[in-house]
Amino acid sequence: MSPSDTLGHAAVEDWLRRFAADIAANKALLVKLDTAIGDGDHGTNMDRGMRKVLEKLDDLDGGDVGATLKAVGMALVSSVGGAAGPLYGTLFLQMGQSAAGRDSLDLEGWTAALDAGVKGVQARGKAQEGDKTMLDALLPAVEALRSAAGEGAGLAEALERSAGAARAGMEATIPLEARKGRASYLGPRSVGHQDPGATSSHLLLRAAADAARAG
Amino acid sequence: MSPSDTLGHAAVEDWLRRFAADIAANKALLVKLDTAIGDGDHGTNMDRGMRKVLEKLDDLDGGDVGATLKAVGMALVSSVGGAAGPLYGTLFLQMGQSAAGRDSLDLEGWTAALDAGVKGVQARGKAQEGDKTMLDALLPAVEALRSAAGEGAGLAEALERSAGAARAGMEATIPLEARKGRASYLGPRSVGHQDPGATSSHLLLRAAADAARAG
Amino acid sequence: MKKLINDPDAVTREALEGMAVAHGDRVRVSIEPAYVVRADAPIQGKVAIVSGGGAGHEPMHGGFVGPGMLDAACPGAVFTSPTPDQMLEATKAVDGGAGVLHIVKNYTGDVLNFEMAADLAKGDGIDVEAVVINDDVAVEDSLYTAGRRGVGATILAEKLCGAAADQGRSLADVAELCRRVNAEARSMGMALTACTTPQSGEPSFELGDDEMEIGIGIHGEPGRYREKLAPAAAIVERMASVVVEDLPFNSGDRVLAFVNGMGGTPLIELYIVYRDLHRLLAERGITIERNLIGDYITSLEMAGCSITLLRLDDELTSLWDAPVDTLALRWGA
Amino acid sequence: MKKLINDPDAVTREALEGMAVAHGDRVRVSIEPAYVVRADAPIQGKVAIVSGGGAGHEPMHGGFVGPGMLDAACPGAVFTSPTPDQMLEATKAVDGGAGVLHIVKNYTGDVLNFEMAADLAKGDGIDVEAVVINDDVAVEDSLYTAGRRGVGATILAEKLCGAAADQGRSLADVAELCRRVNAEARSMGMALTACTTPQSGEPSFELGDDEMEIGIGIHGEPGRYREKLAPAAAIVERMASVVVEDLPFNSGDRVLAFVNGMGGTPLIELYIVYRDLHRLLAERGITIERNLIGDYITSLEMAGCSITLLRLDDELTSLWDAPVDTLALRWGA
Ligand SMILES: Nc1ncnc2c1ncn2[C@@H]1O[C@H](COP(=O)(O)OP(=O)(O)O)[C@@H](O)[C@H]1O
Ligand SMILES: Nc1ncnc2c1ncn2[C@@H]1O[C@H](COP(=O)(O)OP(=O)(O)O)[C@@H](O)[C@H]1O
Ligand SMILES: [Mg+2]
Ligand SMILES: [Mg+2]
Ligand SMILES: [Mg+2]
Ligand SMILES: [Mg+2]
Repeated sequence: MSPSDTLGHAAVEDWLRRFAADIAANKALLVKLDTAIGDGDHGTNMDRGMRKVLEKLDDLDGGDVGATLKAVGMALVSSVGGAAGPLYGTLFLQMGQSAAGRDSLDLEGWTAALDAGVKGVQARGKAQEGDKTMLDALLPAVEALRSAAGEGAGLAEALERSAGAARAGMEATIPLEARKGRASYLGPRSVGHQDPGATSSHLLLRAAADAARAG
Repeated sequence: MSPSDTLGHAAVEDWLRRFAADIAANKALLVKLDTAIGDGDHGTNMDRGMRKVLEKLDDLDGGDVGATLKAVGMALVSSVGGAAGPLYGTLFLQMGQSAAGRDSLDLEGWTAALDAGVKGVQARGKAQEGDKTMLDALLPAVEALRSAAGEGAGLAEALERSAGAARAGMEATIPLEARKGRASYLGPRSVGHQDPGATSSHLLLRAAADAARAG
Repeated sequence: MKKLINDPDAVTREALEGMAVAHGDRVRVSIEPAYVVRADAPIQGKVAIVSGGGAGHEPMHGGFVGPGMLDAACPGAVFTSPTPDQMLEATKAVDGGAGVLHIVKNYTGDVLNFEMAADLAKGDGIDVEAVVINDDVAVEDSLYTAGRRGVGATILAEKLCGAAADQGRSLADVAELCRRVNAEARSMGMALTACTTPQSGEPSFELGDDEMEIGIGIHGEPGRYREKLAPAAAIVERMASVVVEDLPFNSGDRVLAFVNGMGGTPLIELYIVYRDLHRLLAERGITIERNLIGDYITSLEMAGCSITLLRLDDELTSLWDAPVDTLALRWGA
Repeated sequence: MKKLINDPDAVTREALEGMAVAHGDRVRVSIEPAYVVRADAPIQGKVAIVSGGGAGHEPMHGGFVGPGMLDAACPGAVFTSPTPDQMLEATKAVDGGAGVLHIVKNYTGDVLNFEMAADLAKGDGIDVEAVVINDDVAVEDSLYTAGRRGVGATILAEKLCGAAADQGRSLADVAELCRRVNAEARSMGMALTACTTPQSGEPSFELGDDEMEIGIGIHGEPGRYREKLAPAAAIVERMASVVVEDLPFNSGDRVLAFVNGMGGTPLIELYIVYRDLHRLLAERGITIERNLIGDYITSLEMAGCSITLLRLDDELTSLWDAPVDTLALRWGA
């Protein structure tokens, strides 16, 4: 089956389920990363939230991608807590807003939605690129989508490049000194550790690329 | 210098100073033994008390052995605390009572004094031989003094035998199950450990034998 | 991991269940969403005060719910800020028509979740003000970072604002008082040992037998500095001098001195810390007019302590002395 | 050894110095000999109540000195019973002419030192009665051994006798009440970790990561049994069933349930223990009418807990509810 150039509602659901599975599989890793420079709960927080999301997905009817993404955002906001709850919640709420009423997303729609989501995260958390947060994975991912589109790449290819950019952004957090979130309390002692939120954000975009390839 | 057959006031003082030094040197051992089957304070308790005794000895005037022993008992009662405070305190108070007004103790006087002291410990603590307490060192020591006297031994020889009996009694506490003191709370788990009070009591009688030999 | 728990994911819920059966006469406990309100809430015409944060800091905040202090507390999972829906329900449950003050510790998670909750509550027509507490001098104060953490001053603010609300003051007044308390208070903490969250099961950091962490928060994060272990008097000097010089507290100032245990430090040690703190402040001409000594804002079983100083004036002193009737702080009631 | 102290041999003294500067309005502290009396002692015509024991169990006993509870407390070195001269001076300082009750925990050291003190006080013409508390069911009760330890019931006895003394009852009456409380109370404790005394510097026992000690006392002694770690509900079942069956507590009984932390266990865990205890007692038809949850009789920084049950009747319940105004227990005052 060759990859389609839109993400239908089923593919979006597939993406969310993959993300939930990846979070569950990487829960201990995320806890470990957060223990080093935070309070050790990022893995359990995200896992609790994504389990709630899976329950929501089971109850879904209708194929409105925007409505589904909003429901995901609400589920995260009311179950994750911590910094990640409002931030990931906002990401999905804004993506849902952008995709409202759509039954599928082409590359342009996906890029617009992710961009809106990431802007929401920035507005809420007031962090910038280089502050050693999830934005260090998310912002390059949006950028990569845009340049892939400019170079005429298809959906799957563009999402693959966006996942790669997220990975590079995630890895680039290692040498940074944190300026936002709990890790900032460590000052220089935060250097040398990979940011847990950037790591879960990479998983998010990696799962999207996988869903696009499979879809 | 050949050992004398009485303990004069100087020899009694020498005994007490030797005992204080032995307690200080064995403080950690006594703590370790008490940690295994009690609460780990016997070494510090006895050391605190014997340091108080040394202060008292420095202030002493007069050569009344009984008065000195009573002063030692009072110092121990008001500084040691725990079980050992009243028990060693009583031992010395009763020895002092028995030796009241004497400027030296011959073998008979020493035996009578120690016997009175040990009876005081029994009356206060209600323990019997075999309960895994200091009495398991003290009672055989009194017994050994008596049989040594019966066999015509001199003071130094008798005290040497009494110290040996105390050592044997101390070692014999190892296989016992404690019935008195804190170690009794362990029930069968108290078996296999040497009693800390019996250990300090052996030091007491060992110091007496050393003082007699030197005296 | 050694804990008296049944299920790492159910720690907050089961503890709330315990609280519900233990203290039903004093508080009402909601399990889902999780919050604790005073049994007689809402108090008509009184400004209500709501706080909340991750669990693992007990008795904060649930232990401070009651007359003279908090109207409601929202606990999250261990060290995880609670969610807006909890805060919203708690806010609704305690609103007596005079508005609700949210006392928020300055952590990104707490701030963002309380922000969303305040937006929702306002949407429901409830007057909400939020004050963010950030008293921890271990962290640089900067516009470009997450800023200073909220620690010991939180409890002082909760007590003092609770007393002010009891006097019938307006929401704006009580919020202003809260900001003033925050502005006049400074804290610093240290750890002798790490702590272990039920979810992670591993100590939050590794520390040598002769090391301590200086400048810790209350979430098992490593501190700002790792240093050689020192006697209590030196540790007090190390922390209190930074606290004193930050505000700064000056000769002639009257203060409330709060020596807080992190959870695993025996009370007898906190009194030694207090003794040394009293000496240090006396040398600097600072008078301790009120004090609080004990485990009030903890970090699970972590061994260590924090020192908070609050500059007092007659108003703050009399608000401190006002009756309070909660599980963890109680006098005059 | 990691402790907030300056000198292992000065722990009790320096903590008392801290207490003196912190709470001079509530208690009078004597450093040499060491004791704490309520600030307004002696109360003429009231039976006075004195307790004491080794330090390291804080807030016991100093935290219980005040109106409605103890008139004086005598702390020893850590885990070492105090000496007769301390007890004698404290007894003299609080005697208001109606006699003095010594509440003594059943440890050889405590019993012998209090015995000597009582003899001395009687010699000084003071009427003294001593009651020995021995509520710990982990230890066999026998005439031929040191018998059962005094643990959690001590605090309940101190509170209840304090209330009775406030009612103007005679020394004989208050002592009789104390014996009754002791007879109606049973306790058992467990440890997840050892503790380290300042003097020894080493943990009081070695315990595997998956092991716990059941049937411990409050001095870091190993317990009666070493068992595999278990969930809170199983631990509660393990301890509470022995406690219940020992008295025995029967269906229909009303009890005071006291869940005590050993010092290093977070309060949130004690609430989980209380939840599980409440369920177990409910299944057996036993009603918890009053409760006490927190760190009251500790063993330095040991992690673990103890459970004490006291059978209540109307008299005991109303004595429990009577005002008390101490540092660690305070209500109605
Ligand atoms: N202001 C912010 N903007 C964007 N992301 C942030 C911000 N603060 C924190 N984060 C992200 O949140 C992650 C931590 O999430 P989590 O551990 O779940 O919450 P908490 O820090 O409250 O325990 C960090 O690794 C970081 O990527
Ligand atoms: N009833 C008793 N009779 C005689 N000796 C006793 C009795 N109880 C305890 N001991 C002795 O006291 C020793 C313990 O002393 P110590 O550790 O100083 O006091 P504590 O047990 O109060 O901590 C025990 O090893 C034992 O030899
Ligand atoms: Mg975190
Ligand atoms: Mg001992
Ligand atoms: Mg968190
Ligand atoms: Mg002792």
